[in-house]
Amino acid sequence: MMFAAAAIATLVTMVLTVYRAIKGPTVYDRILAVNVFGTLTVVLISVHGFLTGRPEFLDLALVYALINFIGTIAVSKYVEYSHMGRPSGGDELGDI
Amino acid sequence: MEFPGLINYWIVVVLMMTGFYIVIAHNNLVKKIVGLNIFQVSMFTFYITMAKVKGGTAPILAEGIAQYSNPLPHVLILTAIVVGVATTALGLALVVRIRDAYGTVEDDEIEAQENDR
Amino acid sequence: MEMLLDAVSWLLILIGSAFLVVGGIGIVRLPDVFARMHGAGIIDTVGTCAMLLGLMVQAGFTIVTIKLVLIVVFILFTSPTATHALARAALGGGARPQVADSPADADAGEGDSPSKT
Amino acid sequence: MSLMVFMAVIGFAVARLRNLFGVVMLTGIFSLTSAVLYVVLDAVDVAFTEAAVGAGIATVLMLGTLALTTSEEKTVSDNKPLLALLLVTITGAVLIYGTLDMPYYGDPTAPIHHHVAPRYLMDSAYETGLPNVVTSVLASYRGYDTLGEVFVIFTAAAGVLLIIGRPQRGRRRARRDAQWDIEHGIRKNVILRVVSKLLLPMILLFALYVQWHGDFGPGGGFQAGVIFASGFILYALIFDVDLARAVVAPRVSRFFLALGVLLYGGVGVVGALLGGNYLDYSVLARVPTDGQHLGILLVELGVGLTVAAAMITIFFTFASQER
Repeated sequence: MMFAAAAIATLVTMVLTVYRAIKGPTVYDRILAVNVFGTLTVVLISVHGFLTGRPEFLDLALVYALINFIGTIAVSKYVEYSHMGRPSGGDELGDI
Repeated sequence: MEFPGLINYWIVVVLMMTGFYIVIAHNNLVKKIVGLNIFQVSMFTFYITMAKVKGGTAPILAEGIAQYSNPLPHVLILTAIVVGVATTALGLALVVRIRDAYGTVEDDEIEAQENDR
Repeated sequence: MEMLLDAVSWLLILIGSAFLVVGGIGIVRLPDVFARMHGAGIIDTVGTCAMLLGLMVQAGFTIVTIKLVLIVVFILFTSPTATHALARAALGGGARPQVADSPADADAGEGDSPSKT
Repeated sequence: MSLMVFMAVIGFAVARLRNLFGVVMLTGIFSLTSAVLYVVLDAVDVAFTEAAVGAGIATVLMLGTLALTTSEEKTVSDNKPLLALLLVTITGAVLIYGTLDMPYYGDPTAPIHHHVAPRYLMDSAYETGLPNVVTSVLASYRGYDTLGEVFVIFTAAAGVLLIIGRPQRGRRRARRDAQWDIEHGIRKNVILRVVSKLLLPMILLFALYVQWHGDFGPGGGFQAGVIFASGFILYALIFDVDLARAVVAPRVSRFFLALGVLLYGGVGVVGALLGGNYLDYSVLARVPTDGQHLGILLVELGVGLTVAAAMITIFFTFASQER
């Protein structure tokens, strides 16, 4: 019951985040949304473990806690320094 | 949860259609690879939904659990995911190479250049 | 004792859920990236931590709790860092924080203001 | 609940028709969602793999390609979409017609659950002595399959090397860029540097944990390899690709790439020499269960080595491209 409530709250937040990821408007909003979505995934996986009564699969959530970071860093780096070594017209950040 | 029992397959089909559509209708090669990825994920989901048994849990044996989901599709898909990313990398490498050779990654522009020769 | 633990974890999970949803609304409703980061911050810190703390109370002293602690620690390390990197990228990429009265303030605060505290 | 996640998946899938950068971001979310979905559907190991792959490597590779090509898609051309739409709709309709004969979701009497799966579930505990059925099926019962997959990964890495891995031109420019990077780039960012230094050993340690714990919980060679490679990718991202290449020389990663496959095949050969079938580990030790343990451990190590080396090789090849 308690876990179900938690899962539903997480899902609702996920939906909100996804709305932001799809809507944009800038590329940074999307990165932010993906980052938050990763955190929410961690929460949801943990909660689901308790919900089904087998909470020993938290390794998965641990992976996300560690690895999700890499994606965000990569994106930020790419966006921030993509003008480097790009011959022409590279300065636009590639988002409408 | 008590939905018509086939809806998961339909969703997989819709997902697959999306991927397929992207592969055919878009000219950008990177986008095509993304489409292939979606297609691939839809297949993965298909296998995994087939493996699910109602009332079962993850196939890691433990005391006092009688019903497990089917482990075989899990094995197949587990390896397929890693292989998938490797082949995606190969495809992306090809795209990069094509960009070097033609200066564009748009399918129709490449075709136009080919025809000009 | 059992009752007390249950009540505590209920409370924590409810707090966590509330903050998650509030953060989500913030992400949707706030006007620009920098403002939205506040919503993300709420989700990443208070929401997640309260939620996982509630789970910890449920789990008791087992390996599960240790893993949950690790998860909390990692999230507390990574997500502010990621947000920081993102804020830098956004500033470098030309996005400017929306400021209520004068746009000059925005220029003055450029550079290191998001990185410190 | 699974349905809701499903719905979300479609949501993005439709919303995918966008600019390439947004597409990559959405792919990230897509992969996160599918991982949750796999957890809900009890496929913990699969979700683990998806987590390791989708969150880090896939995104990074896509971005690498975008950086090397273009991040803007040209507008879709004129009359093609209609035709494509028609084709896709027909295919979808046919497939949906096909699903009408499928067993219902979660039906325990579905044929798939009655062929070999019961044997794996019932007997693997006695035959291999491992609680994680997925691992024992992966490494022991269906060892040939996995060997094939490892070969595919090996080949893919080799292919990437062949296609874009030639010695780069314009070294001087690369060095100048590196200089620029040191002065202005991401390396100046103290926060990032400190945090990733803290995180890096954790990631590598965790990868090793996943590798050796894979027999008992979710995890195994594939996941561990990807996580291990992610650690190096993080290093290369924060510091410098050249620096990272100095840590793991291309020669080294290529060596391990081959070594993993060799180890896998070698275990099979040793088994064959000791009188068993190829990839039958029961003969490796006096007690068959111990032999299985040893064999699975070695095979998983081989898989882990190959996957890690392949991912590192692929990433470095992409990252050190000149354009």
